[in-house]
Amino acid sequence: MITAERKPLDEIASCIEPYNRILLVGCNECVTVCAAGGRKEVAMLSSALQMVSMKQGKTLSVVEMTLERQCDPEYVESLALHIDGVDAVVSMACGCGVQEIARRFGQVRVFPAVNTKFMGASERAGVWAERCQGCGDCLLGLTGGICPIARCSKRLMNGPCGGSGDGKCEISGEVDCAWHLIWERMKALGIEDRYEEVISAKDWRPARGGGPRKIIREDLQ
Amino acid sequence: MKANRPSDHHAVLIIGGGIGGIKAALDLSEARKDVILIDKSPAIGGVLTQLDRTFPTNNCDICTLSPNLSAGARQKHIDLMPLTQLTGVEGEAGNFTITLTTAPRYIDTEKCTACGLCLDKFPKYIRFTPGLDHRAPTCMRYPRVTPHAFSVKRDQCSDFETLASVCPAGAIIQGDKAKTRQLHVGAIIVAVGADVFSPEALDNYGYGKLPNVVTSLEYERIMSASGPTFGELQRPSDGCQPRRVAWIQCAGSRGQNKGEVSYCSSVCCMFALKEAIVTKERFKEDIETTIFYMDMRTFGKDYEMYYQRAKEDYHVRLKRCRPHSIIPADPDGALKISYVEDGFGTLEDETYDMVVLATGFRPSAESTGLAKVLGIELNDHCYARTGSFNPVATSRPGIYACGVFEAPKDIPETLVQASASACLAGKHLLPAATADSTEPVYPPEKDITGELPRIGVFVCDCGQNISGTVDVPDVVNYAGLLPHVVVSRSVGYGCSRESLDIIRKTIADKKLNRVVIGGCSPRTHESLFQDTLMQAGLNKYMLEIANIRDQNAWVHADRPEDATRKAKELIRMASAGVVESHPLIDHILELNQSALVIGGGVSGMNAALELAEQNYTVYLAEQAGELGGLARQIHRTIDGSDVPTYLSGLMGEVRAHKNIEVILNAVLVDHEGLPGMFKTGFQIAPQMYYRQIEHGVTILAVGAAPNRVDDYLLDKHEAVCTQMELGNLIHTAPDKVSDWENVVMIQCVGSRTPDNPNCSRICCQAAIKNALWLLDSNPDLNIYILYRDMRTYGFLEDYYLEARRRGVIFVRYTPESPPVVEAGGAGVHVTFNEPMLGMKLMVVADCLALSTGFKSDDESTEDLAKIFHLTRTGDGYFLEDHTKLKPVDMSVPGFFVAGTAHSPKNIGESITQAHAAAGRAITVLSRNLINMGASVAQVDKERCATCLVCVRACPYDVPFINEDRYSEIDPSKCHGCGTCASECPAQAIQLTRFEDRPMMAKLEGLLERKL
Amino acid sequence: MEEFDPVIVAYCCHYCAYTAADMAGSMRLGYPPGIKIIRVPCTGKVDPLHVMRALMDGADGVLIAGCLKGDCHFKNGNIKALKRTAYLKQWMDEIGIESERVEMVMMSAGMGKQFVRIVTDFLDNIRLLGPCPKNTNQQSNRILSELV
Amino acid sequence: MKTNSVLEKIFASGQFAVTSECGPPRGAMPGIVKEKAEHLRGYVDAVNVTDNQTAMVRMSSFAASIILREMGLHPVLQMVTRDRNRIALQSDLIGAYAHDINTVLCLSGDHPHFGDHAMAANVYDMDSVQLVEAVRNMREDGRLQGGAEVENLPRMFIGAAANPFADPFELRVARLAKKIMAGVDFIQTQCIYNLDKFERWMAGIRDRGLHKKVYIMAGVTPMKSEGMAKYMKNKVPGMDVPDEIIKRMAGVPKDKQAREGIDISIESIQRLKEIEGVNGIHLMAIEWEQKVPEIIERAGLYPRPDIV
Amino acid sequence: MNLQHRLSSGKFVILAEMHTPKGVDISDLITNARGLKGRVDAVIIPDMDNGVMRMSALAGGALISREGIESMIHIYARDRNRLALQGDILAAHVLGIKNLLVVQGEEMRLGDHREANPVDDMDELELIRTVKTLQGGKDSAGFDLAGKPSFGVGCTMSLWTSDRELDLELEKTAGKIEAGAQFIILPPMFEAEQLVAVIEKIRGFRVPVISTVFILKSVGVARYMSLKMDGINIPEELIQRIRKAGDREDECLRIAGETIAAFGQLSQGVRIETMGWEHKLPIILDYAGR
Repeated sequence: MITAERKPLDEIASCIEPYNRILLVGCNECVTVCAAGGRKEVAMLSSALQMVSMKQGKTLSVVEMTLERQCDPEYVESLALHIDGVDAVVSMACGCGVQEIARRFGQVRVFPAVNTKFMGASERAGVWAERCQGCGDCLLGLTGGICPIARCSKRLMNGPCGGSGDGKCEISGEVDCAWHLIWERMKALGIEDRYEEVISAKDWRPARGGGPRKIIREDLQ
Repeated sequence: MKANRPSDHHAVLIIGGGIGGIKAALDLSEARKDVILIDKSPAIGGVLTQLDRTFPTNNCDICTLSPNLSAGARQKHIDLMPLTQLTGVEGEAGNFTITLTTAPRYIDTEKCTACGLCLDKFPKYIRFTPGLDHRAPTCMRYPRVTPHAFSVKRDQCSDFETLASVCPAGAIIQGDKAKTRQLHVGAIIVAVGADVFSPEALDNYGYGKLPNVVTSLEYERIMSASGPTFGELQRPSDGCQPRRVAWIQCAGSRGQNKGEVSYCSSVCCMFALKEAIVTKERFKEDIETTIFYMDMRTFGKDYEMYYQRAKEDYHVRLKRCRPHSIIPADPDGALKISYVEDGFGTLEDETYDMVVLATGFRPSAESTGLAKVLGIELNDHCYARTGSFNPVATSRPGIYACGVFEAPKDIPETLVQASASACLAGKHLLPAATADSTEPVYPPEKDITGELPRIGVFVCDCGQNISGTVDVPDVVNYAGLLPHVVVSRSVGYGCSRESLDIIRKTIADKKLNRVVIGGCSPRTHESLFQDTLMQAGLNKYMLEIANIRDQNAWVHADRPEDATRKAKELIRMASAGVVESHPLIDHILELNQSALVIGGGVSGMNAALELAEQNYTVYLAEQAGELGGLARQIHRTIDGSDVPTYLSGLMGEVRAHKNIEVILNAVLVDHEGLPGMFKTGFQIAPQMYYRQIEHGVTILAVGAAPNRVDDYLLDKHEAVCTQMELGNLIHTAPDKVSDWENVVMIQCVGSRTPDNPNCSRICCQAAIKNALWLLDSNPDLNIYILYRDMRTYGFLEDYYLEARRRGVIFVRYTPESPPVVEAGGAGVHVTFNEPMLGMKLMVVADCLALSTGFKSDDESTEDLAKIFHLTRTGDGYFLEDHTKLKPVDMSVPGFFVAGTAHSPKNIGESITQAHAAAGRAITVLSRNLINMGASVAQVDKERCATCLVCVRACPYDVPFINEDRYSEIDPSKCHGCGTCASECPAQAIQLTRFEDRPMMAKLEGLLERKL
Repeated sequence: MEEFDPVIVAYCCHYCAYTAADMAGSMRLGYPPGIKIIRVPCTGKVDPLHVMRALMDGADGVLIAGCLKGDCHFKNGNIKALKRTAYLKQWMDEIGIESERVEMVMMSAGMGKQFVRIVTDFLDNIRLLGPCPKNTNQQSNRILSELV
Repeated sequence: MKTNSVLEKIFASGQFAVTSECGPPRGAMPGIVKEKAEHLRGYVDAVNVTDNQTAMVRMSSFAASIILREMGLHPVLQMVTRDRNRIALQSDLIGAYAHDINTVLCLSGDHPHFGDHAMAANVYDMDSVQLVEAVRNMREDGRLQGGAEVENLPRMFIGAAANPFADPFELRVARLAKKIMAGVDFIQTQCIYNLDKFERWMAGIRDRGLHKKVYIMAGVTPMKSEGMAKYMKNKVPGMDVPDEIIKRMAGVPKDKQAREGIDISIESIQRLKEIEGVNGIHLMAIEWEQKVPEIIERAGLYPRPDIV
Repeated sequence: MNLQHRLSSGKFVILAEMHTPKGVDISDLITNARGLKGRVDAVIIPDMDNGVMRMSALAGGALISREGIESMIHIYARDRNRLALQGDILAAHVLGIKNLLVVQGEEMRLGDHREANPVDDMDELELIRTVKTLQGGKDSAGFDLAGKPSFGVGCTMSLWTSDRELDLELEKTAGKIEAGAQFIILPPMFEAEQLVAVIEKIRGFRVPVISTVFILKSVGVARYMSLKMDGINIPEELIQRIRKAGDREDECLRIAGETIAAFGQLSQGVRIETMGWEHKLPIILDYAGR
């Protein structure tokens, strides 16, 4: 899932400062699940922005909507009915959603209300952690199912650096050493010997070599 | 009223429609047993209907009683027969044949609408006179009467035709005749109460001659909003507000003179304190209140604290003496009281504007006759004779007595006895009789789909309770202007039957689909109004109650304008909220029909046995290794009954009963679940294995601990012991006792102290019991009882008198100068003030017995309270749900308290409460289903993002992601806390009754955003 | 100038604070009329949004009153509410509204006196803070559409 | 001989090698480089030049190495993969070799988190093992990492670091084996204070015969004070300072602590010399270059062999 | 690494006790056990502990083993004669149960089948010897077995209330070690000092000593045990600590966790007796820092 985090309120507020009527759009997919841009957060942000304007003696009208997905044009299309009456759009979806709205409605300013963070999993209620960097060439099969690219602070592919201690990364005691986890997993799987195989320098082209990536399925077009 | 009863065979007859009879009837009907409730009067309600406010919360009783009456009259299982008397009983327990005679009413209660036309035209002919002559309180009936109909005074009526023609409903029946019926019942409960003593017989107080001498009940009426002066305090002679009021206690009780009775009426001390406090509350410094008393008998739960509040917070003056006489002080009506204050010896005079005589109870004139008809014995005071170990059982099996008919007592004790007698009476009914019972039937619910909201607003004035502060007409007018409000009106006491009828009719007439009540707390009255909605064919959740009494009028009494404005806001909020209501269905679950009784003492065993007898499975958990509890250390009661024999019989019955499982050495560790489906975990010693018990209800009978003090050389000198230890000694070492010359007893040791502020209730009787017992074996013994107030309430006063007669010396001491005890060889030297002689005395005592009473075991009750989420009083006893009206129910539904876990009690009282707890438990257990209410979380599958927040947030692990890939919440498992709803990031979950829309609408209504 | 009379919305748990409020009534203990009580089944039900909307719609302070720790009728709803209150205070800080305008308090059903003291203190504190910025636009500009 | 590296020659001759370190300054001050290096002349066989150590910007390792080479000293060029992608790394290597720099130490580098440019992107196009492999491939196959054949590619003597103390300990030998597999010639270890644990590591290495496949230089850093000892123990990731060392440092007065630190390092060196498979020491006298001669002398490692 | 191996190589072990159901619903047992996978070294299954009839430990142990968790079952001779015992022991081996804990059966009168007839065909010592004999390939009558079972065999020590009783208990334990018990499990204790003192006394036995942490679940239980149970020492501060806690249940779990951590420093292993709160074991282990 893509995770995101709400931007500081004053950043959002200053974006929309010149406007009196905004369309605030949430997304019912990833950002709902990570509690950053679902219906509840839309309503919270809407209230907060209105209160900020009240403080400034202004009146801000907010049209709240939450789309099933902001990254699909068909869903975004449903905003067409409302776009004319508003001065600006604030999207609480990930960067994809913001861009999709901007693409469709070129005539109005679109602002992001969240910072899109990473592809992650929820560790437990209220905690999400990065798990994948979308490198385009998955090597999890070599590392016991734990990704060193996403989870090692140095993206080391051949084992831990010398700085880890007690299974934690040198960066912070809150961060697990990915290679420690990989090693433990390898032991559990009885494939310790595979560790000593050198993973050669990675071909990063699938990640960012060819500009924005695309997946095309001819059969579905 | 119940019509077409298929069979009366297995009903219980209840005689007397006072609070005791009503409570017994309600309990039995809740337990789905049939009841015939008769009262000789045209209406039920008894003495309570005349009280203004009751202690210790100073609530108005009308408010608390009305729901019971309204519900009582409507219960399917209750056949209410006013103007009816019992004229014959034959047969035996389980199969009595009774003869009932109903006097003619001359008015058809089914037709009469109480429009009042007949009363207007012929006030003399008609009973039900809300005009209320305050001098004749016993013939008054409060205005919201059940049954809601007039009756004709035939002997006064000379022109029946004309009278009958007045009635538009044709309800007046000239030829009405007395009817006699024979019916079959399984058991009989007598709850006829007693009369209130009329002090005309006392010539020294001038009652009946001096207009400003009134009885406490009359004073109550004067203060009552529904009374003759509409709540204005006016003295009868000239209608002026008095500045000095005196109460004289024990008027007609505890006396030997003409017209007096020797026993104590038990309730008068609290009655006087309450009246003095209420008076001070209303008039503060404008009035002075003085109570003349002999002993202040505040022995009930937390009553001592109430007494202290009267003294300290309200500055009620207290004079310990029995005034000699009342004579007129001036022609305007002032009164002079002459008295000799205890300990001073000089005659004093004081002048008052008004004097209130605290008159007690007298056995009613009908008692003797009734007892004859019933074939039951009365005691020397003409009250019902009952057993020491079963204070509600009369001498004839199957016939029970409760309330003041058994002995003078207050409301909570009456209710405890009522529940107890209901429990015991229920035993005589065949189980078959309850099996086919039906629940109340309501008309089919109207489909309101697609209708626009049509709201009816009904505002209670609650006597003066609301209207005294809030401008009700203003609020009503305002509410009428709110959106969607079709009708807005005031309804007096909204919870009275009359008002409920109005509400029901209005719903029909105005085609309302939503109702707002402005009244008291929904906590207490919601179900009543919901019932009314259902009767009107509306879903019960189309209701909002604005709490304009408890949370407005009562707390803003000093700011009427603000209170009126707030009442408008609260009603606006409720009406905005109710617009968003929609019909809901309650969720019903199966109930576990077994009980857990915690505590294997006398209370616990009695509760267990009663439940087992009525075929419920009982788990009796006791922490000790044996049953019996504190009673193992008691050998006899004050009336000489043999405790060990009783106890061993009881233990044998409990152990042998097939429906009881006794679990000894059981230590409570955890608890979960809902009423009807609890799970409680114990660790069982000595191996400490864990056992979880599933049960439907819980009765807490953990008792209290005998108090022990570090004072008066207790545990330091062998001559010093507690009363309980003295009892043991008399029993086990009679030789030793017979050698003694002097015994001293000190009362209130470790009770009524800052540390343990309440009265331990049982110590005065225990001291007298031991004193009499000592004198039996050693008649020459000198016994000194050093006391603060002798609290031998009710008939215990007989033993107090006997002790005095047999030479026990009673000497009063004050906490400021307590007795001094020093070691002196084999005995102790006790030095104390003798107030009559005004000098110090020293007694060389062979034995010093300390009345140490009870103290709750703070640590263990706290532990239980934590585990069960129950509330305790400041001194560590369990707090009942309502001190007056629900004395054995606890604040958590499904929990009941019995015995000394509730407050100090003697064995008989503990047993009664145990029976009451069992009876209350049966009201739950007899149902086989539990209503979980309609508050459940519901998922909008279109919105659900399957984020698992609800799955993780639910404290009961109810939500799950189903095969259709959205979160599903099983309504039968949902506890309705709403945590998932407030955490759902997709706003896909709504807690019914508390959805976003009504919650937001309420906010908007309250804060006037849309108006 | 007219003295400022704060309006407080108090979300009270049915099992404790609401009962305590009733008890304050039966004990006739007065408190400022600005306290407006809304009953909830558990403070765990108090939605952060409802608190925000209360402030937005004109309340000067919001009190969330739940059971004592360990006493929650639903295990831990009160603890959740406590965390949520901290979260709301962060919002308040960001909006630029005094975070003291939202507080969570805990009490048992028997604490009528404490209820009065707590709400009175809270209201006094809000009085010192002055009015919460109110929406001057009487036309509702709330959710205008929620179509999808 | 694979290379012209002086280190390789010393190892090959079976002699005990000694290297030390020179951290380039934070400023374009060649004089400081020279001054620091001058302390070391004659006492060490080669000088490591650190690459933006602790992720702080300094004069480039490449440039400082040239200065040293011009002084007639033998620099070991440290290269971290943190700041440059594989294109820059290879180009710098070629450049260095053009300046007669023939020894390289391949490192991943401290995380920017610890430095003065925490906001910098950490490149990590390759990790240290992959860099070792790339340098080896240049030397052995004459190919750049992308596969292109290029003439006269650098013939570098390839070093890498090893930390015998980092967790998980059981992985430490395997980690070395992996670096050997990738093509490393020599290893410099993390500073050693816990000699027992180091010996256990060495035993593991010998068990697998790895000491025959790579030269191992044991890292030694003299402590200046008790405070430094504590700091190293608690704050420096991957460092193992036993309590006895701290106690020993604390056991002497403040003004004698520097001396005690030097004594400890000399005792360590003497013990390290005796361990089978240890081929030299790498003395990291951080900002304390002037003490190097004394330590080398007292440890009996002076004079240095004369190898050209 | 299996339990025997860990014990013999001096590694710390954690054992959790789990009761079989009184009935056939094994869902709680399985769910609770799964929650412990990888967190404890073995699960101990008592056999009709306290004379309360339950599903047999043999079946319980087999279920636990099937979940991939090492199990240890109680054996004693109150309910079975030597034939049944030996048969069950052989079965245990076949069903994958790796450890036996030889205990003394509780008296029948304390349980829920007071009328049952106690068998008591052997005492603890004889039972340990019999296990030994079986492991050697013969039954107690001396007949050959087809295949030899193997087990880790432990014994327990009972509570003592005086130094004299302790000495007797030590003497008995010494006999059990001599008979072949490979480790000792101590009765529950609540104070480190007490544990230290006992461990000092049994150091000479040269077998691993496992202490027991008993979960106090409420103030009531703590008070009851401290007042009424001889030999149990619960410090007053501990009781007060629970009393003062806002969430008493959580505090009890926290105390258990802390005790496990503390006892872990003093003994080679800890047995956790949760007595019905098995579902709370993960939390307890969290608090123990395991």
